[in-house]
Amino acid sequence: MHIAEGFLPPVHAAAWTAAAAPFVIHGVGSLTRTVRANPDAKLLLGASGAFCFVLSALKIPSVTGSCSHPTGVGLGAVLFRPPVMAALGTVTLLFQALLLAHGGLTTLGANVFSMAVVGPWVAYTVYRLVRLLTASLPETTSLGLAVFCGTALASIGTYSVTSLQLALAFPDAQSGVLGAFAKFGAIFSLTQIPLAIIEGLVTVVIIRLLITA
Amino acid sequence: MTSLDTAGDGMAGTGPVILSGHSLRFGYDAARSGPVFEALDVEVRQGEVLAVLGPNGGGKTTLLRVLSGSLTPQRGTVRLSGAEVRWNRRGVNALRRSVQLVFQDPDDQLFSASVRQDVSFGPLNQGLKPDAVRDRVAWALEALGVTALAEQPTHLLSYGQRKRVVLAGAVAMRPSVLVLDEPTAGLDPAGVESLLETLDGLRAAGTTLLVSTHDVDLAYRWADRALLLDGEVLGIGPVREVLADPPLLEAARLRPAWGPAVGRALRGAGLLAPDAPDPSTPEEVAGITGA
Amino acid sequence: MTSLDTAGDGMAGTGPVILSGHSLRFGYDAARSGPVFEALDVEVRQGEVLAVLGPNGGGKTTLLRVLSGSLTPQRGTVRLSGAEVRWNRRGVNALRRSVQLVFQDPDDQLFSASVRQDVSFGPLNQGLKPDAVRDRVAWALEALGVTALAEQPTHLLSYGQRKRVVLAGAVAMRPSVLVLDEPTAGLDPAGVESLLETLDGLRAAGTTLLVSTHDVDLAYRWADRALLLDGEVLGIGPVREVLADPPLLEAARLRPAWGPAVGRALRGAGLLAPDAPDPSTPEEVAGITGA
Amino acid sequence: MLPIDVAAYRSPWRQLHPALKGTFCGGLLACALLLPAWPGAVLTAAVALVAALGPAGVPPRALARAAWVPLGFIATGSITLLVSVGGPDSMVAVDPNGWRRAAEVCARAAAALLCQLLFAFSTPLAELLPRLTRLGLPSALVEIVALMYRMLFVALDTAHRVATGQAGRLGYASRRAWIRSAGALGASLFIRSYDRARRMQRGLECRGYTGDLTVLVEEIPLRPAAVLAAGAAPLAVAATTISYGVLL
Repeated sequence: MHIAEGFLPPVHAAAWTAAAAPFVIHGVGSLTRTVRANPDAKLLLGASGAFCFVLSALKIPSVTGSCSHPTGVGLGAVLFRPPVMAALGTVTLLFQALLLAHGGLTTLGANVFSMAVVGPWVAYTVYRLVRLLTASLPETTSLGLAVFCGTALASIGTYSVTSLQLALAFPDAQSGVLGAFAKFGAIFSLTQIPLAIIEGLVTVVIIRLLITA
Repeated sequence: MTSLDTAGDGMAGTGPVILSGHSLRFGYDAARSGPVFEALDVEVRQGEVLAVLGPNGGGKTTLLRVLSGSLTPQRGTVRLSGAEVRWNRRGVNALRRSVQLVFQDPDDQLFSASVRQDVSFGPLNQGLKPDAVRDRVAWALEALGVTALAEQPTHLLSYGQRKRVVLAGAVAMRPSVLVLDEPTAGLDPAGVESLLETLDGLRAAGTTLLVSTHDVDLAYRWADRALLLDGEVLGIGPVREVLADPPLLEAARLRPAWGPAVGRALRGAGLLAPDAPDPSTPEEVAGITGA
Repeated sequence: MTSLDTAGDGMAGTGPVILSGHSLRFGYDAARSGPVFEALDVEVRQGEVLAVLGPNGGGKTTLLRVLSGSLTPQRGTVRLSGAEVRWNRRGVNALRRSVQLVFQDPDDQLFSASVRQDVSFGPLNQGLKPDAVRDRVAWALEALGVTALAEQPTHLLSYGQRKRVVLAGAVAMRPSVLVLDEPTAGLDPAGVESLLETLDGLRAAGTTLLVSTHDVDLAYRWADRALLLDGEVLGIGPVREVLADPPLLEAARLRPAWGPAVGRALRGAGLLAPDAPDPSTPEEVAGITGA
Repeated sequence: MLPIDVAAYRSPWRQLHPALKGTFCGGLLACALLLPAWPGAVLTAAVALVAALGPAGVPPRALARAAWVPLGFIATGSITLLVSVGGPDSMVAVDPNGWRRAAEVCARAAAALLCQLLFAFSTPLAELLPRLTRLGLPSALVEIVALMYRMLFVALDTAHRVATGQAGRLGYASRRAWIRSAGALGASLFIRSYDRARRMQRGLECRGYTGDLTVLVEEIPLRPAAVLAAGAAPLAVAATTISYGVLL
């Protein structure tokens, strides 16, 4: 779910940009270090980034009316780890803003924070945690559960952060930020919760195919 | 080779119409360059091999995609066995059940871990029971001669093997029309011959084949009828008429075929009876002249 | 077409050896299926078009990659203008400067979104100054007839256009040998003709061409010499010898060429002088017989 | 393939220096966000729209289609401003000031969106990305970003064909099949992306690649007068809006 250009007041846009910046700078740093150590990684990173973009551009025909979807955040985090995902995700979001008009330029920071920082970290943490907790289960079950929970919760985490960003910008006249968070959360949950579940299932299929390939 | 046999049957290319397009229009990006074709009519007849030839950008692939339900025409109708296709989900799925499109690049249609899984994809989506799916897969692998590859991972197969597996995946859905986009592209000459033999087997079992190709000589010796396409239908009819017409071929930006040219020369020299068919391969030339 | 002219010069295929491989061995994965070839010898002569033909898996692409420095042979040596190539970074770079390999799939070699920028990549890697690079780019775009595409983004080009841009990228490095893997694959007949004309232009300017293809008739009419390859060299020599030998072609799992078969038939009928060359196109057949 | 991208290469403004378009669109964007919504946002929107449909040659239909999704977000988001929750009287109540707030947000966001679209529709990324090094970004990053841009079209094309092939085999005919197909598409795309990277590595090595993807980027002259001219429109919008407020 991308916050459109101009929807956030300038102060909020600037604040979220500042909040996302350290993560992105750290991600870019680790990216350039990787490339310096191994110049051949450049093409692989380019391909990974292109893969992230295309994955996020896949249409989900069964869910209509959704603004957009963070498909790939969870998968990207598991495959590439959160720091690299912060960098690749930022570029993906920039491309989405300029090539698809999904998300804006002044709201890039806010979108990066929810989709390229919080989403990947939630996915990665949940994935690791579930792997630890289910270590006694059969490998495929454990992996499937971890991937599903990681991706679905990353998707929900992303959308919760977006709702929070909107709530902070537009607090409710009566109940303030908390009420606004409930309002935004409720209205977007209609599309985002089914989307999170579908994304979790699809990602499980992807990972299963990748480990057998 | 086979075209001689089937022409002898007097059947191919004269059967009832199984798939047809009427006044079809399609354009990818209206602003840039106009439609690929406008008001196109085409009929595919039961049991025939219809070859589609023409320059790149002339609309071959687009036509194949429209007729197989992978693109919706912007105007005009497609009829399957006489019934008009409705472009809603149900109508398109019904068309796809009967008309299967196989792309040029096999990698675009292989996405499962093993050959068997990949071939079972279509039958599973048709809602068949596991037993029926198993039978279909075994039958399709057999028909394409790739039973031995069933448990192989798809990415370890050679190009020719992948082409066959993709064909098996389409054949497993038991389509009445098989639409093949450049099936021989990238194959070596031996691979081409062996694929043509396999396709002849499918055709003998009743499958209609709609095939695009750049190879005029191949179309001449293998197809029943040819369609010359360059934004519009420049010619359609038996290969021995359409592909023996150098000005027509030139209009479709194709090279002339060897067979008719050599046939004319040999007839002129009295080596070939006036009503004998043109040679369709260099071997036949050697056979005729005893050289 | 051109092979007639150049054969008339008595030059092509008889010049000094510019690039050669001696006792070459290469295998991708020794465990799986043994080497692609072992103890292979090949010589490419200055100014000629040498066509490499053979079945898929016979080692065509592997040979082209070894000779152009994209693979290191596991045994044997490669010589450029007589000097042995050393397989260290410096030696390989020197080989790549003189011998440019163009892959079959243009998307494997186009990395920049702008045509002009992409073509500038090779000359920049050669260490040229910006002004010299600019001249090289302009010249290469002109030589490939794609000057009009210079400002186009690569992803909006057609397949044929991308093939030409990749060629321009190689030509901009002014290699003495251009190695082309299936340059005509995927092109329509008109595209093939126009590419051959362009390549003839490069050749007239002194570039040696080493080309793999599946198309026996194309090799017959366009190349000077042919190499038949199937794990070993089955034959190498002037196309009018190697490709006019049906048993040899069959050993390389290739189809016979039309030209020699028709030539033999016409000579037998007295329509062609015993020492006249075989026709190399259907048009020539029509010209000979006046049909 | 991507309508905005295709249109950008055909725009009459394509040849202009990206900095000029950045000044013009960025200035207008600042107007939309910082000035009083009335009449600032409306004026900004008008200027951006006239520029887009006039000199920048943006096809109206493509513009409308691109604006559709973000406008949907703006509308959905604004609806929540109409009501307030958790008040003393009832759980959900109509916010008396809601209409004004929603209209203001809609106006600002729509105007800002037009500025973004104007820039995107007239600035091809092929001309923008190689110049990002001038902004002080590390060249390795810029090269990766440019590679991503090139490779995403190859990957997009692949994804499109794989999905078409799957649909032909009824891969999207039911929800169950849909999940199976989408997963298989993602996996196959991942494998093919990596394969593509390896093949490109080989292909570029033949062209002398040793780790740097340096290309010759032609300078476009940037005249100070042109920058001033590009900045004039946003300044005029700002001046008009402020004087409107003062005069009222």
